[in-house]
Amino acid sequence: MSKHRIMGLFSDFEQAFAAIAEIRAHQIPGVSVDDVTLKSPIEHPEIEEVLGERSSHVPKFTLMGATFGITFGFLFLASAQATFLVQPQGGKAVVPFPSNFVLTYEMLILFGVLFTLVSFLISARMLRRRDTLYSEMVSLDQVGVLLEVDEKNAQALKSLFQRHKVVDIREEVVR
Amino acid sequence: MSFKNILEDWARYRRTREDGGFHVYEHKWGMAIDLNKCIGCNACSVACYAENNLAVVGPERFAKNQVMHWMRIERYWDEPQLAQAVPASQYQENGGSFLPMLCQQCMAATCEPVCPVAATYHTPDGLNAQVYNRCVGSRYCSNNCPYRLRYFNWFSYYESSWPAPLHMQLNPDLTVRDKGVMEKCTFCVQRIRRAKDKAKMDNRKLGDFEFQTACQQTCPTTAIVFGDLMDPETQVSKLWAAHQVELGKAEQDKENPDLRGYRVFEALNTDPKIMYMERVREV
Amino acid sequence: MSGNEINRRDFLKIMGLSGAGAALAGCDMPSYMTLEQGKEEVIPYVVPEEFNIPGVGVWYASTCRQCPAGCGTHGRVREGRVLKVEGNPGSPINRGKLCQMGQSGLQGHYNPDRLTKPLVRKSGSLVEANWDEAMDAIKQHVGSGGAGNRFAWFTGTVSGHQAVLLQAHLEAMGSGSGHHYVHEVVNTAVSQAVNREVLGEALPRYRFDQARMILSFGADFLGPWQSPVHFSTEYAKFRAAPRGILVQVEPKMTLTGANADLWLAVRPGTEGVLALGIANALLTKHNRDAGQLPADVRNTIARYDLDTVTRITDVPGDRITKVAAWLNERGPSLVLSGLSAEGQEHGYDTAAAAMLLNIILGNVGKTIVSSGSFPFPQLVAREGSTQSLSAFAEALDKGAYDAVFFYDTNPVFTAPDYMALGAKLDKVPFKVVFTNFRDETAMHADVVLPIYSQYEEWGTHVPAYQGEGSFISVQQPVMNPLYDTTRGFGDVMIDLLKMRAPDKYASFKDYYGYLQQAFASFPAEVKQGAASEEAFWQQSLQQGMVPVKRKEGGALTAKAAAVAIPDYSQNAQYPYHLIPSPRLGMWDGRHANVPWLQEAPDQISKVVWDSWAEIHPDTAQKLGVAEGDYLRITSDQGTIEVKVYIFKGIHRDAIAVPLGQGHEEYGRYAKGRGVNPLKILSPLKDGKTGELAMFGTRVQAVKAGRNEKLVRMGGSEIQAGRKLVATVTADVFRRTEGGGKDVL
Amino acid sequence: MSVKNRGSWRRLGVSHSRCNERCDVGAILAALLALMLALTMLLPANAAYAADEGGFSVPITAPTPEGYDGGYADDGFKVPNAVPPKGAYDGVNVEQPIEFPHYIHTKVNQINCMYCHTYARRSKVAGIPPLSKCMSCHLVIATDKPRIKKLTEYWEKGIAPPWKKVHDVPDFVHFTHEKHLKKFIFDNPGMPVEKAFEVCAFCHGEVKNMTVARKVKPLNMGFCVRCHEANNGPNDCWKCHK
Amino acid sequence: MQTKDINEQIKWAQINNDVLRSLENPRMAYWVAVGICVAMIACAVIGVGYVYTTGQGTLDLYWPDMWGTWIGTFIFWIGMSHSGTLLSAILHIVHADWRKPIYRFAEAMTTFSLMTAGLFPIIHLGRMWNLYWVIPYASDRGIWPNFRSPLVWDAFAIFTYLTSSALFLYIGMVPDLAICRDNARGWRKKLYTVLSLGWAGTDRQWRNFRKTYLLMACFLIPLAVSVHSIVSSDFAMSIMPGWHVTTFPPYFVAGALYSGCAAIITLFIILRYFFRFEEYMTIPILEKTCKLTFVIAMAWTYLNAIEFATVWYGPDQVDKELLINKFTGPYSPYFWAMLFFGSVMPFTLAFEKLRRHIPTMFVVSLFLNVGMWLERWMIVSPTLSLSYEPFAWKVVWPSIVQWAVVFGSFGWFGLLFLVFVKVFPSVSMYEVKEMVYHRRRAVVDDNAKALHRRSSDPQPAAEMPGA
Repeated sequence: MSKHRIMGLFSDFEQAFAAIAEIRAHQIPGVSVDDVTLKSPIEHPEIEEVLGERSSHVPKFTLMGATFGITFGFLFLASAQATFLVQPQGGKAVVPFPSNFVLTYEMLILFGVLFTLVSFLISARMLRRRDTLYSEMVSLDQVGVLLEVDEKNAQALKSLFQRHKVVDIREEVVR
Repeated sequence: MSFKNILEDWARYRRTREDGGFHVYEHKWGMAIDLNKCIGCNACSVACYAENNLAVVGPERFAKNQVMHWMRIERYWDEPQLAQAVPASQYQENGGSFLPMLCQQCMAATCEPVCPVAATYHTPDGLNAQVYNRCVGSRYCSNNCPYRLRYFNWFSYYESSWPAPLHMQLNPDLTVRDKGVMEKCTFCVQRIRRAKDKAKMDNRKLGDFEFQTACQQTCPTTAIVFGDLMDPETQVSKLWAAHQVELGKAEQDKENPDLRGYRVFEALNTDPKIMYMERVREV
Repeated sequence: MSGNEINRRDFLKIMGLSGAGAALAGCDMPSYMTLEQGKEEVIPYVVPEEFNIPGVGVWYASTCRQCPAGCGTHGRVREGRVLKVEGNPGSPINRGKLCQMGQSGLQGHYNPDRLTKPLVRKSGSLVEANWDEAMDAIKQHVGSGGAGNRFAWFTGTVSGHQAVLLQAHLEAMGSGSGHHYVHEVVNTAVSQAVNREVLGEALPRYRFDQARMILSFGADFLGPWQSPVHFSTEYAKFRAAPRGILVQVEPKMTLTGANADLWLAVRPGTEGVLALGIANALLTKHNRDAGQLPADVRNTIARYDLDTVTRITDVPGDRITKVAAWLNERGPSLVLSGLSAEGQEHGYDTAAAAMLLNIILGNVGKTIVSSGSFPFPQLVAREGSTQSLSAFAEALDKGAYDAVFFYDTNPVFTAPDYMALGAKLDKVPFKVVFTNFRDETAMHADVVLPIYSQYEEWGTHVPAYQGEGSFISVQQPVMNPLYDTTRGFGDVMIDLLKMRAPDKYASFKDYYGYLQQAFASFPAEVKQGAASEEAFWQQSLQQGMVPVKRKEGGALTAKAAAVAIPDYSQNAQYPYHLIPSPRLGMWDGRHANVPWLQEAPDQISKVVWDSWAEIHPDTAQKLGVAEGDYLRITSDQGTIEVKVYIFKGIHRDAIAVPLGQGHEEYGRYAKGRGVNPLKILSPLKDGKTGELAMFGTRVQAVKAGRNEKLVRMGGSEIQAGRKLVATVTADVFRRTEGGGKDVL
Repeated sequence: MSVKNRGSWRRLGVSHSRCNERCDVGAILAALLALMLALTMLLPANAAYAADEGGFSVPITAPTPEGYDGGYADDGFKVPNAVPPKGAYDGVNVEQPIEFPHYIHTKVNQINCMYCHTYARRSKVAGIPPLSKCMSCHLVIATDKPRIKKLTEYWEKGIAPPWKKVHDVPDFVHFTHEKHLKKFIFDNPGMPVEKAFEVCAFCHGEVKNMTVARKVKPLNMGFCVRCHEANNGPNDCWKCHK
Repeated sequence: MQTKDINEQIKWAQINNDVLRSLENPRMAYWVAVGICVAMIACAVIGVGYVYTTGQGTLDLYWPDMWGTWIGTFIFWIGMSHSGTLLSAILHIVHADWRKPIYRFAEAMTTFSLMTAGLFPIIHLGRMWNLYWVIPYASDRGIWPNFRSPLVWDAFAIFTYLTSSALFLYIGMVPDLAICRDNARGWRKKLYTVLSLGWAGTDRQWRNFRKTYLLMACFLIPLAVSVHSIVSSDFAMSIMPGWHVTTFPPYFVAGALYSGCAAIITLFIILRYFFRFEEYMTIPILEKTCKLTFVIAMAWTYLNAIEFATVWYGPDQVDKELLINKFTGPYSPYFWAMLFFGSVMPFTLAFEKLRRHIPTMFVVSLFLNVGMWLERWMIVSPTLSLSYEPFAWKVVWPSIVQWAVVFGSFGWFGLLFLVFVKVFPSVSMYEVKEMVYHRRRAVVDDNAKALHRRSSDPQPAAEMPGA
């Protein structure tokens, strides 16, 4: 049997959240709140309340990047100085810590930033085409609640949306 | 090869306070200039032009101080040390004070650490080298030289300064600098190297006065003495010792404070390798 | 080196070997991208000299011709080009040292404005010609017939075999040595005249090393005086511990003045009075015995008591007494007089007054000793004077000459306007100029002969002042002539002589051959037991000189000369004195075409590439001018406008304008730069010697209104409290380093 | 991650989101290591110095020159106490006034390089032999050959043939022959002087196999520097740049 | 009198419309501005070309002052670049809501002024074609840049800062680009589709977006500080009098923030006027910015005073001389001007009436930046031309070429900015929406409390968003 992907567009955020709250309460069989995808024009701290904790891994990458920046930065610079054909010291150490500290620090930040960016692209699932149910209203002022349910549950879900003054319901059948 | 470098060089840390890098020095070329003998006649300056292919910039550029004299004779009218001794007169009765200024070849040269491309560095014979073909012309070194002894090629002087056949006089032992390159006194490195090579070719030690810098050679009053400060037998080291001036000191502690030896801006801790001997005047 | 000249020329050939070209840092790209193979050429020798290795410099001894002092030089030659000139350590004159002029002879030699082809005047204008035309022109004028005593040579200081040839030529022309005018602006003619009268010797030897005090009346012996480098080296000895005192008396601070312990600004022309004043102080205060002085001299001295002298000379009394005291205790001393003191109408008396001090202080015999006499009188230097210039001008007025030859001199530039020398020369039917450049005199000539530069030329020189020992300085070519269209002065002289006296000179191929014979004919004691003539020749060339024994002159005896100095008179219309001061770099202006010397700052004012007028701050205030303002200086003979430099090293009544600039010809570096103060000199002469009173001209000065930046080197003129040039008193110096405790 | 296989992830009993990140993490870690490696490869340690055939210098593109047999001396002689510099260069064939056959002189007649280039051991420049030197032999030897005829013309005219420069370094490089010959030949125990050409070959290639000399070594700074490092030559800039 | 930072009644649709409108059909004034900028750039390009062919001497740089105004301008632009960081990063972290409407163009300024600044060290090189020697790349010559040189630090720092700030700007823009994408047509559609990286506004994206943005902000703040400290070390690391000063890093940072804020005020007013952003760039926000600027100005003044004091009471005679020289010597007019513009001018910001008077603020902000430019010049030139060696003392007026390039750099910055405001939304739509949303929530909650109702109860239709 086929699966339906259903997105309800709400213009009132409170209503949308209420709907999600109901889903969380397992009003529809076989639908978990984990499956809910909320689309909104702005970033909601409230989302946590209704969707529950969902973790982000960006910080780990950042940490990784910073560490890489430090190690690579220092190693690279120091080996460069040490392999200098003629050692143009003029009274300073071969591997001078003040200057290497400064440069390593810059490397730390550079790689930190780059890694953060990359991790954002990956863990936010960027760079892939939007699914067919994307509504431009979302980028304006409406909230979308997207779910994938079995055929038998589709009706129940729609009615749930209706109860919460859904503005528009979009649906597609996958396979 | 280079990993060897890495390991070796990492093992080295700065030895003492600035001792010109970790080089194991072969020489430390230095000078002693006696201001009691210097008459400020400019012979050294012109000799330097002749020996080192210095460009003549012409009056217009000279007016803008875009000058090229590695060796300059500074002339001052006052005598700070004798200010009391000289009665203020409306005539310049105490004469002038002349100061031949050439690169001090500092052991802790302030110009060296700031060059972005390491075009200026310290050589194993204690010279403060300027590698023309490496220089990118950021001019940081000159800006960081308290003695203002580095000169920049503001233009390409080859055509303007040596119209044929004047260019035939150019000394082939050293490079003619093109525009955008910093330059400065080298202690006539081409002469140093020629003498060293000669000594090496017949396997002997390089003797004192085996060669002279152009300025020293021409100085009519022999006010300039040049030599190796590492060899205690050279006349220059004897002079330094006699005047109780030592390298690596920001302030000389002399048993006899009347001895005339001193180094310009010593307190800046640049550790210059040129010792001046105070001018003398009967009052 | 073989005697065969062809060979010699061959190995001096400029060869294109690596590094022979100027090494230019065109280092924009990695080397393997800029370098092209097979573009540059490498020309090997045809026949090499075994000691001449490409890439390795060879040194040749020669003689410096930049000024009459005649220092010995070594020229460094590589790939056939002379690259650098150094002093010849063997030469007793300069002991291996050189001045800035000596260093920059190279740029005269390689000068882009050098005259490369003979010029012949055709239909009024000078046109390039070849040597045959030039020599033909000469032949038809002075070749065989004519001239006689209507022929004259006008030269700078000449000596050695050139002088011999000149003499010979004059005789061959039927003219006499009386018609040989020798001209130098910077000379010591007056003091030499005084010496001749007082000591019986024109140029005694000054023992700076013996003197413990030097009192110099405007003798700029560190600058352009008798022999700059020599006296600089002597000065170093004089200053070594125990250190002698130097007192300089002059209206404008010269290089020597700048190095003096006490510099006294004296009212121009009153140096003699000051000398007499000091003599007076010595006799009265320090009761030196005046026994050896004739009565009239003593009376003269007595007239000049302290107040009178102070009033006349404008030198404070305490300074005079101080100097007298110093002279009294710091014997033996030495009193000199120089241009600025002698260039007056009573210059002779001033010099005599200075010499008087030497007599009173008993310096004669101690610091002034006989220099003996040179064994070969025909080689002795014919020293230049300015008297000869005016004499020549007068002769031209009388139309005394049909033909005049010029060598190593530029009278049209150095002669004051009132002589109108140029115009007078144009009246002379035939003028030949031997020169390296298109100078002012050459422009008035009928034939201009481009001669070898000093580094291409053969010759011998006998410097007038030789210090200890004595010798003939040898000048040999250090490189092949740059232009094969130039010829040696000596060679041309031989040809000229062949025209007049073929029988005597036909045997000589050229000057080189002549010199070799001359050397061969030296007496045995000169040859120092050299194995052969060839060996002697070789050794002379290698040493760059031939030492000869002087005839000892014995002890000098002085008989004081009468001194009569007119009272100083103010001049209401022309209140200021013009000081045309010679500079070490420019000398009398002969080096104005050398870029190095133009760019080398004047030692005192640090001005480059220009003329300037030095005035005292008070004077500047009076005239309302600041540095860089143009000053219009007017004498009874003309006007010059020149920028002002203000400093305290000049007397209030004096305006000093340095010599050297103001050329109308003479190449790109000299032409139209600055002014020539000699032009506005008044027609004054020294009463006794007939020398021009160069420093006697009175001028008036007004602000011209124009203003232009005075191009000077350096910013602040004071040390702003930093320890740049530290100074200690001589007492301290003597205590630490004097009296045997000499630290090297 | 498309929507479809979410279920499959669920079957593994892990929430899809976290799992996805984990495999992302793996990818990143791998990439990171790769990057680190790549960058350390950039260090001269591995790249420039240990570079065989001259690392970054110009590679040989054209065929080897005429008469150039590539390898070192025929008898396999190796210069003792010396590491020959690496690197090759493909120079142009220079048109000389006389096509001088080096191989006849060095290879066939076994004449030492320094017999003609006699200044090499006394000066910074090796020098082109003076015409007189050529004539000292060729007044009698092989006078009928066309090249020698040409040479003799020059000699009779008393002018030297205008040879073209083949090996050149930039003007700001001051190379001295004498020092190098001293190190590799005269002060080199076990180095027979008659094998001098092996040392010359370090920088000039197998001239003994060439007619007209031809530039076959890069003679750029990398070339010099690597040799200096290998043979403990001076590493002071001012030794060569003044 | 307007007191609220923003009117919470404003419709979201209107926000979109207002901002998107600013991207559309440029008016005459815009093209004129572009033309002027291009002309200015032309001046600079000609100048640099001339210098490149003849040599640095044509700048009338001289021994001993070998840097002149170019390096001064370099520091000036670097300083300018600190504005964006300040507004977006720092204020973001401290949750200062009022930044939201104005941080976007501030960040753009950051990026563009950096792009301008970066040019000066390059063109001032005597042999700029060898610039790449400053980059640490492995060459077979075994030669590296001298890592001790502050100039190399500059290269690193500026590169890092440029990269990071550009990315920061871009990431912060992604949701807005999505909005543009949804409303654009033609080439813009394509462009925004690519740039918005497939942003769909899902909770996952928002979640990671928040984290990323926060982390970047955290990186950017210390980076900004380090960058200008490093620039200051170009001078502080030397031994020249007037440069060898320990307070330089904070002094430079303060100066940087100062000029940055001043520039923000200028552009704030320009944008507000030309794009009719009165609704978003409101007077209260301007006021807040002005207050901030005032505070920083005072900090800068204080640091100035500190520097003078340390020099005055310090042991270094030469340093003291130089200070006196600055006050009385050849540079004194400019020095006094700097003090006036930098320390006296800002007091106008202390008065509410003036703060709210836009023309005044415009003029003042311009003068503040003039002052800041003078400050940089007064750091570079006096030290160089009047330092230890009295014999070298010399002052030569910069040549027309020097001025042309300095002048042209403003054109370059202007052009970049003009392009930006027509291609990218210069006001952050989604953040303004958030701002509005939160305020509205606040208001609703207040009403709810007042009426004893749950805030989640349906609101009056009038308050419905987008209704």
